[in-house]
Amino acid sequence: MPIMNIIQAVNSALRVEMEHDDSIVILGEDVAQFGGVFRATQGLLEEFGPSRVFDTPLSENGIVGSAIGMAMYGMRPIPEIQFVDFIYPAFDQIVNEAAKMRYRSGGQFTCPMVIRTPCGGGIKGGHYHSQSPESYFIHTAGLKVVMPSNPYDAKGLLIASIRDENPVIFLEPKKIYRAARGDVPEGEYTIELGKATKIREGKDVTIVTYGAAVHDVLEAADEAIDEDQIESTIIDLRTLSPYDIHSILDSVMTTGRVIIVHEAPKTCGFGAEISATLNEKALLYLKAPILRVTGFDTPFPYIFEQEYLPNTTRIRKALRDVMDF
Amino acid sequence: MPIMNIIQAVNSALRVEMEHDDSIVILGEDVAQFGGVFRATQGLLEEFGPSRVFDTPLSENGIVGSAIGMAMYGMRPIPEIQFVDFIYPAFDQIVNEAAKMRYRSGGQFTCPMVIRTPCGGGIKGGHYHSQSPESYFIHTAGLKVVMPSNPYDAKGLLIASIRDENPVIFLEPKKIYRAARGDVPEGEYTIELGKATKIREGKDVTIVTYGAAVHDVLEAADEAIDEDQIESTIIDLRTLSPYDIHSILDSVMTTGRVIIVHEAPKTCGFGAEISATLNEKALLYLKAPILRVTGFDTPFPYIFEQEYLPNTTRIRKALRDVMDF
Amino acid sequence: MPEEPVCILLPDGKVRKGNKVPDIGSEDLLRIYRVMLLNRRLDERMIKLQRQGRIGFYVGSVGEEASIIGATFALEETDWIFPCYREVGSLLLRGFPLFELCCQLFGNSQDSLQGRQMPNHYASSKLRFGSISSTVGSQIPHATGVGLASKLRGMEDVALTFFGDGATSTGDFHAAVNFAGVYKAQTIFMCRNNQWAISVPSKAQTASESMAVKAKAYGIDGVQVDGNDVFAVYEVTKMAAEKARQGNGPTLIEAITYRLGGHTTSDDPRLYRDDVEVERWEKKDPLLRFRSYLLDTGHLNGEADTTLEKEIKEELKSALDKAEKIDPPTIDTMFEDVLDDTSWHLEEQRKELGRVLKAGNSQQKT
Amino acid sequence: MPEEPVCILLPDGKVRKGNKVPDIGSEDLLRIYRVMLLNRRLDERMIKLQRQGRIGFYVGSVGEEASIIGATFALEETDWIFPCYREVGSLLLRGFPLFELCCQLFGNSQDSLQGRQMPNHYASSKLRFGSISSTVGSQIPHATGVGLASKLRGMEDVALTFFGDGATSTGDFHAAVNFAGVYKAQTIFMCRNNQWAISVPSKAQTASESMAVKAKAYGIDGVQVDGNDVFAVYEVTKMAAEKARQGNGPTLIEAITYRLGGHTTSDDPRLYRDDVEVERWEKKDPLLRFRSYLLDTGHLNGEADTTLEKEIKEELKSALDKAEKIDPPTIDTMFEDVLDDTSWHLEEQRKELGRVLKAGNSQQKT
Ligand SMILES: Cc1ncc(C[n+]2csc(CCOP(=O)(O)OP(=O)(O)O)c2C)c(N)n1
Ligand SMILES: Cc1ncc(C[n+]2csc(CCOP(=O)(O)OP(=O)(O)O)c2C)c(N)n1
Ligand SMILES: [Mg+2]
Ligand SMILES: [Mg+2]
Repeated sequence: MPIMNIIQAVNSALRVEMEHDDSIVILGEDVAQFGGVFRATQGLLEEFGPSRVFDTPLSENGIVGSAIGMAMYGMRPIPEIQFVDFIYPAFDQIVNEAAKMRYRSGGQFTCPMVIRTPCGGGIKGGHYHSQSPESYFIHTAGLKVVMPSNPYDAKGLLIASIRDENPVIFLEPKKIYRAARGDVPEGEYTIELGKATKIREGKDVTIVTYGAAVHDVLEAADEAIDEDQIESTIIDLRTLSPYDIHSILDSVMTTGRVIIVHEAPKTCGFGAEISATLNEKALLYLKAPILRVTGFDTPFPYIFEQEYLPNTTRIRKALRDVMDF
Repeated sequence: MPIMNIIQAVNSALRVEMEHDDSIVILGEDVAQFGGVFRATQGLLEEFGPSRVFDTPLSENGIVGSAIGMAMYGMRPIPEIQFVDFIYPAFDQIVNEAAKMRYRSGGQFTCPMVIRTPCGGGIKGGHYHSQSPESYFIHTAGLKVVMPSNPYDAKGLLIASIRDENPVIFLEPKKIYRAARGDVPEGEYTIELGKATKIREGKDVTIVTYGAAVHDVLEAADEAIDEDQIESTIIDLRTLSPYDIHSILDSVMTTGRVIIVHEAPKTCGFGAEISATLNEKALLYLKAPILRVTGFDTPFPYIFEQEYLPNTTRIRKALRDVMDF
Repeated sequence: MPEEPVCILLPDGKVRKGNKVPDIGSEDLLRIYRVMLLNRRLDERMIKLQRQGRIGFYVGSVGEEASIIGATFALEETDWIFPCYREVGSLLLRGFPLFELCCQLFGNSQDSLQGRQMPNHYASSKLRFGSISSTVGSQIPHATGVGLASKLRGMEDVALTFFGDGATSTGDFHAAVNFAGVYKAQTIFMCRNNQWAISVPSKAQTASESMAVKAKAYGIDGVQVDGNDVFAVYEVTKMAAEKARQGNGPTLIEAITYRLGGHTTSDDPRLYRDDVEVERWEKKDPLLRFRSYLLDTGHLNGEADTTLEKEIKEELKSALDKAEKIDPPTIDTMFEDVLDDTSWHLEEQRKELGRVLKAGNSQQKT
Repeated sequence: MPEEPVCILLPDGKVRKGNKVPDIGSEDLLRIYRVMLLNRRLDERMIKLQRQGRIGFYVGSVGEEASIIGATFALEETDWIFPCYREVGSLLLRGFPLFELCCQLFGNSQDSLQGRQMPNHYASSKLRFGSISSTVGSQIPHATGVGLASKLRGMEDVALTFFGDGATSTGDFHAAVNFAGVYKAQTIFMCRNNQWAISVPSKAQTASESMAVKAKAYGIDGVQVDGNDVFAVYEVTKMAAEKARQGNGPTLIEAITYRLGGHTTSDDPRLYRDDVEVERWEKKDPLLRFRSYLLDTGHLNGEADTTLEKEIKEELKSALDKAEKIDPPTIDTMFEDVLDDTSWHLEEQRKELGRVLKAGNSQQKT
């Protein structure tokens, strides 16, 4: 099995799906000739031609809005938003149009499409090349929201998203675009949306996380075993909406201790929802407060990126805090 | 003291501030000649003239974007978004520009302005005249978010918002625009942003709420006293960001039982943040799970508006559930 | 772009010198007239109904029927329409049953939208009539998408989108027309310039000479047409449709018309506009204009017209009476169609509400 | 709109037949030249620095100096500038200290932005130079707002905004120019059409004949100018500024120029464009063009030019060396300026991070 990074896995997913489904088109800024500023669509123009892969004018509402029309017509558009930080001009088309199309038309019209977009910090991108706005989309009924943490999941989740009948916001953690590498099958396979994966089993604490933070969590959890004698269960959610509450609950009922780790700002971030839901469903199992290790409630800073992100030091401190409580 | 409804209180706040601060301008769709589709700016054109009160083309990003420029120039624009459901075309200008202007310029540029906009259900407005998107803005660092529940607060909070140095999203619950009436002083007064108000004192449950829901909470709480022998403390947050955690904590530490009531959808709604924060800060005081009585995770429906909204029946059930736990 | 807006029928129903009427058979002429009349009577009736509180809200199109129905008639039935909220005439011309229409207005269990949307927010995939959103301009890029998809797939389908003068100020208009210009999408942009965006006159909407001239910003053709002349609207739209079908690119049409009624039933136009202006436009009424033409040319006579009025009255009454009796949808429908499959949290919320409703009535006093 | 773009200096630095150069004194001519040269050398130096990993990122303006500096010179120092991310030349002309500029690139404690933003995202309220956002087009409505506010307050201030050809496709461009047209805002819209939006050529950005013609959609004046001719840019901008100041409305200027370098240091233009095209434009280099003119006309001689180069080299070196030694901001600055006052949650977060940092180093390996 070839080793791929996330960029290559995304590219491979797009290629295998486009081969057997000619209703798929890729559109966005710099996706064709240039192959995307992160090269995720590299080679697709050459392979599938300009009627399947094309550049757009610089307008996110135009990209998503026309993709909605194409989807209504029966195609499967895969618009790319160059950085999720620039998705807001399309916010109305996403939350008021794509997300509500099926509901408001009584199921007569749907818009199956996958909005692919790089997210998160780690590349010294400052305010506008680092954001993690998943919470806006999780709060919006009618969307699915996905964020992989490794190449294998990236390909399987992207194929599943393309085949899904709903609009999917597919967030690609750019920090690990190339850093995360692993075996990825050449051919097609899917990872069911809505299912988390348990990537470590440990008796003391349940760590709920997703995206690039998974790698920091793994590192922190490993250090915590030796240095703090804390054994963690790590749950990589993979799909953020609708998310896999059952996997979380099963683990929390055994550990009774939870920390939630994400890059997005704390206040009204996704961690708040998970914590509130666990409070509703598992209060009596909790041996300590549920702690959130997240980005801070500031714009994403340039120089202090490492301090801003939920790094291993902060994760380990949270692990100690829930244990010592 | 005259009796006013919320529309009149808003109008009065705008008038008294415009009288002593000539840097204030009001702009938006139908705000001038027409006085706003809810009549909130009625008479202001006549009183202050077309250079202080003017209609705009139909473009929310134009309204907010040009207001940002005016604010940078030293004016105090008060843009109106006709319904908050239509604020998304301005989402980028709000979250990427207004909210980050002070931070990204090291405090060299600021944009003090108040974006006034009607929100919430109750007028049979369906998907696009009923939304409660406060959570999007609470999750965005650099904004203040305010929602009054009565005419007195509406005027005092609006004047405080106008005098505030930060961009403020001022959400006006249209359902009670006219239904909520009360004594309102003619002249100027402010209600400090960030301070909640306790509108009922009761030993059993703490109810945290804001906006139009306050009235349903009051009604439900009154019924609960007689019919279920449940006594509630009711906290009307008034400012949603930054919110008054201390008032909530003080009460929760005595009651140990909490329900949070808002119209916005449940998942990643503001209730989640409050619940998660209480979990962090007051877990050992909790005698029952924190329950959220909120809108459902669907687009806002037309026919089932009453069932969708957090109505008295649902609130009373939640009260019984936290007591019976 | 011609200096003068294209016009064939003068306000008095006479054919303008040097122009000939499009060759449309008598049957079709009467069909168009019937739908225009039905549209008018439907609006009048529903505005009454709203006043009586029997429906919650209504958007009329009085005075704009020619621009809506003329443009729709110029399309193939298989072409797509992306409406604003004022184009019920398109639905009627395409044969949307009055009964279903009334069910939407009441939001009952026979409404294909399950009562989820406000009155007038129709949708019909069968008739290729898009799902109406209240958000001004938001449908315009969808028409670009369909016009582009059709082209990419080598199809002949054309997409026409209706929008108002106010909508030309939106970012969605700008993006949609620009994309269509770049890709030569099979799309027609039909701007109903009815002179007002609620209380904002079109002169205050933009400083451009016209709405049609905005086409230059996108390198496409722009044309002005008398929007109260059903023949002129038909001709101009027909040409645009053929051009698009042949892959020769999109057209921006500005139909100059007037909103004779209020913006919606929530509006009171006397607060911002002058009756004199309204009276001036009433003289250009597209329905009367077309009727005079039909009477002059013998396609219609007074008697046939009276029968038609009677028929329409009865159709309306029976559709209304039937629709008004129908039960609301079941509460569970509120939780359906959010996604294609329901997920655990919606299932929980559905059950929670079910329990509450069993426990007692959920009516909330305000 | 003239058929031909306005041009005064030909590529070889000779004055175009029938044109006269604007009357700008020798001192000012040399000041303009000095800043153009500084801009060029700064870019070259910083791109090297980025390759060495000493700064994280850099955006150059090689080839576009005339459009940026010529336009800025045509304004009053009190006029406002709303830049895209390529207009460091405006800052330099207005006297922004090189040292401060380098501090921004390093994001150190002497950076007035406290290292919060990426390199090149300058801001200077003192110089009325707006705060740079990466979001394309987002600054354009701010210029409309200032141009409108200035007018409403009876002031003479003009706002000029720079943006690229790609930005004309944004909803913010559409709204900003439309509003400015409606209100006759004291605003100048300066489109640097450098032919590329990263890899997308301007021909694929829009089907319109030009960017200048888009002015028609807003009822304002549009003009094309040779963006590599500092005199032509100056003249056209000067006229637009006077017109705006007198309350005669906004102007859309399309400066036809070319991005000779990569989009940013993250870009590799050879992946999408042809060296031949680049070479063609190198022959029109605005800096060489202006230098030839100055040499021909005796405002400059070879010797003086060499000294100037030496000076600039040293200025750059000393500014860089000094800035590079300066410490980063204190971590607490990360939590400041979110709002004017800090609230409890930010205070908690600041303390939490403080404890963690005390506990150990927070460097995170990836
Ligand atoms: C984005 C957006 N902003 C504001 C509104 C409120 N609104 C509803 S209709 C309307 C005026 C629309 O005017 P126009 O586009 O000319 O269409 P018309 O109603 O005249 O047919 C406004 C401002 C809205 N629905 N959507
Ligand atoms: C709204 C938005 N979308 C996408 C991007 C990514 N991006 C950065 S620069 C750029 C091209 C801009 O081209 P142009 O406007 O011509 O300016 P130039 O760089 O050529 O000066 C793009 C697509 C962005 N910064 N903002
Ligand atoms: Mg109109
Ligand atoms: Mg460019």
